[in-house]
Amino acid sequence: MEIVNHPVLGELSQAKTVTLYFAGQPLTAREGQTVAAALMMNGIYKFGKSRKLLQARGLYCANGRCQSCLMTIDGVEHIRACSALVRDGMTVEENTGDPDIRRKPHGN
Amino acid sequence: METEVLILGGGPSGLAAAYEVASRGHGVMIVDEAWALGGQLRQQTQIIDPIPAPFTGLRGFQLAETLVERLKEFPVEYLLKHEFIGLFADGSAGVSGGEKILRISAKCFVVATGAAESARHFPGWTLPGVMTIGAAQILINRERIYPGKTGLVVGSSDMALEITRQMHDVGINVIGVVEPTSQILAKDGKIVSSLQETGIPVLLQTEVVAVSGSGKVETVLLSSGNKPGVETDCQVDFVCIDGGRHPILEPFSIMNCPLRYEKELGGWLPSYNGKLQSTNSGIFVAGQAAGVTCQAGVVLTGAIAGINAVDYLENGTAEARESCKQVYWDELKRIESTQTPEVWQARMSHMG
Amino acid sequence: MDKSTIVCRCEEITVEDIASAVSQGAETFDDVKRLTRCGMGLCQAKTCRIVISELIAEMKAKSAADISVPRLRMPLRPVPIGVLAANTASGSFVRSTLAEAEPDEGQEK
Amino acid sequence: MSREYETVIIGGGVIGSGIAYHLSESKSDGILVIDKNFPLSGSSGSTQAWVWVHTKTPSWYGEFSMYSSELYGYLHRKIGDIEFIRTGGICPFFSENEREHAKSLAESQAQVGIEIQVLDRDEVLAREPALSDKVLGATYSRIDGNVNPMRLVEQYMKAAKINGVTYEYYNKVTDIEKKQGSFLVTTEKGLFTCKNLVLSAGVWTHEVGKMLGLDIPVHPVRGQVMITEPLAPFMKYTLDGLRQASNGEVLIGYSREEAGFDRSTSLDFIGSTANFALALVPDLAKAKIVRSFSGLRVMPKDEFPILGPIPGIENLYIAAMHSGITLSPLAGTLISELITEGETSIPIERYSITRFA
Repeated sequence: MEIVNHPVLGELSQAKTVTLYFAGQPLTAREGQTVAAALMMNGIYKFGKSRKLLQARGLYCANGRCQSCLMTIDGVEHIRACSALVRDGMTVEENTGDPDIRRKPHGN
Repeated sequence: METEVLILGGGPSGLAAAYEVASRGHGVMIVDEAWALGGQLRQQTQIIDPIPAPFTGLRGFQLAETLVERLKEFPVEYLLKHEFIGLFADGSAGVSGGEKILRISAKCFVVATGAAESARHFPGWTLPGVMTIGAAQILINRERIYPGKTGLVVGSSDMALEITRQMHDVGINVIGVVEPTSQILAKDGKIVSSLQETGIPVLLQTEVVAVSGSGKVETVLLSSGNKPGVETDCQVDFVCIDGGRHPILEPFSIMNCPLRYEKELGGWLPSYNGKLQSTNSGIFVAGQAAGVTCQAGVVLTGAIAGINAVDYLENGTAEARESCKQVYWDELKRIESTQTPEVWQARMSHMG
Repeated sequence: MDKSTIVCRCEEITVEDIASAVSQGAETFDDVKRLTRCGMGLCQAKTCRIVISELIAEMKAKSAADISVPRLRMPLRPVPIGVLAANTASGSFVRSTLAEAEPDEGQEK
Repeated sequence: MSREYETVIIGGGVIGSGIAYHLSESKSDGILVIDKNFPLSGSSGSTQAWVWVHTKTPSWYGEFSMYSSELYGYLHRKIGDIEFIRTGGICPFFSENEREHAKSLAESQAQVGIEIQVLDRDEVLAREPALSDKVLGATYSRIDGNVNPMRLVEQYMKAAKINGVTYEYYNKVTDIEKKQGSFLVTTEKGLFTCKNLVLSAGVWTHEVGKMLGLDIPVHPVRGQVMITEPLAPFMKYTLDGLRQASNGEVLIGYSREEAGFDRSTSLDFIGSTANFALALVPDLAKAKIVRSFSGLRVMPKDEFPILGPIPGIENLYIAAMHSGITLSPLAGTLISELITEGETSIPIERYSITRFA
């Protein structure tokens, strides 16, 4: 949920909205927001699974250091949702495991 | 790429250092991994107090804007969204904006990379919905979203109580601040009384036994030292961890700057002398990287490091610069030794 | 404290794992890291350094000042190899072991 | 007050701990390992940890390496999981000259029983699809593999301790004297006496040897390695220069630099190693490097192991070698044979320190 009226920062300005697709579902986000914030604003807190125990993970430090908020963004695995800004049409998927770097045989 | 002074970190100390260098006619480049300047001030909505005269009465984000604004008349170069990733063998810095490695050679560095939040561990602290107190502040003031509706704060530093008050002010139900020790850690009486006005209780000698929930925080189990054996269940949808802050060390490690431990400055930090110069002579230290302190300390150490960098470039000092430094040092002493005397003492002993 | 509590989030290393390394004689963060992999994951100890150093200090009945900082290495953030390789004109100073091999010429066995 | 031991081993890395473990299997009492830090803080903890045979030349050295590699098959059953995998080793080549070189290597190694196939381009790409299609061919041998060096040293230590071996960590040897048939080993934490003394201090063996008036020709060579984040499994073999570990990380690089005891890393190294990685496995472009490390590799003057008794000082033994991971089970077996039986099951005269006299 958005904080529309902020006691210090005032009313939220009418920023442009963008649509991003989380697991195929369209979500509305505000331009200038990070992917992590956009998801949380839409009630999504779980961003992926831990690699060993497969436990739910989400935003922790919001500062690019902890690597807890990794997600697959526009098909690229292990992007920090706290540091990536939303773009219209962006696709976002949960992080489900180690990146698979194979393209086609022999890398060409 | 080339510059005279390369400043790592575009927060308040880096910006203050840049001003001192640029206003004296030397080249400066600022590298920051964020997409905006201002560092952690960007999400701070409280009035920064104490702070040196030109900045009196400004809120954190306004202070950031002011520090950025006054650099506009100088040809400062900025590399935003660029991460400092290491050093080449010849001492030039490698930074990356995600496409390639840029090589920047500089005559000297000001490392103003700030502090990071320390963690606290309890069962369930990895669950979505458990975040650092600083993350919660970013969400409410920068991202303008609620981290949750009902939350709990673990830890009672000045920063934690300040942000708890801000969460309350935007309409979040903070059910309490939990502090495992027997006293509130915050040192600023104004911050403590500001929290007390809200009626949010600070639960001393209380620990988090566990946080649980299905895929997200739902319940916190607390135990109080006052009532051994009794555990209290609280329904919350987020938990903030305040473990204090510590200087970020990675840049110093790879720059071969020896480290020393000073508890009151946030633990391990680079050794530096009275010029805020690390043992590696071309590297100056500023802001929280030079010891966790108040915002005034951050800005002032940045300014002092900046002037010292100029001395370094010019192979000696000048009277005007000396007296300017003296003013900053006096100010730093006045503020730190009244606000946080232990920080000032630790800084003096650290500089040797 | 629950012994199964995670302390290193990236590698999911628990209090118990740290205790086991300490009981084997490990004294520093780096010692414990090599035995448990704590701090070796994606964040490179940025999140767990303080927590684990304090745990080791407590287990060894030492002060936090006695637990030295683990070796922090480049790159300071995860960087794709494609990015690291771009812009590097120099070739590689990795020599193949095949090139180094010197087969016998019948004079010796 | 001195503490008495039958055997003192100086250095608890993969060689010292390997010797301690093997010796403790036959003689359980009176073994002490002294390490100036904690094992794995030196060379043993910063290596790609190949168990590597097929390009080791001359063939007598290949044969020696092969025997050690064969012992790995038993070792993990004895000391517990060390993540040893005989993946097979591939050395790709990119020129016709190298193909000829590969063929003569295959011929000469065959004489000692090391089977090497020289694969052509299609064969090697069929085996390891991750390889660049610019490859012309490769040597391949089933015998090579890799191990987790941290697990290896940890399991050696655990097994040795169960057998009664004592470890002294963070204790530096400051002086050694031989008196009336005993070694007096002075350390920062006290005096130890022993009948047998083993020098297995890796790159620091030269320094330790000086305490006995010896000039042991061993020096450090810097080896830097960089590591990716864990990746979904995509590589099967140990490639010459890079391998994917069982947890998914890819370890890249095989630098050899004369840098004394300086263990720093630099972006120059990281950049050139990145070039190397892409030339070999182009898919790695997307893989993120999370860290690099730098180790001091042990380098005897002529690059071959220095192993065996040291003539002139009775009951003094040395085990200092490059490729300590590959050679550790064999070095451990041979030194413990020397100490317990006075002779070894295979000849080791070739590796005597006397060759430098």
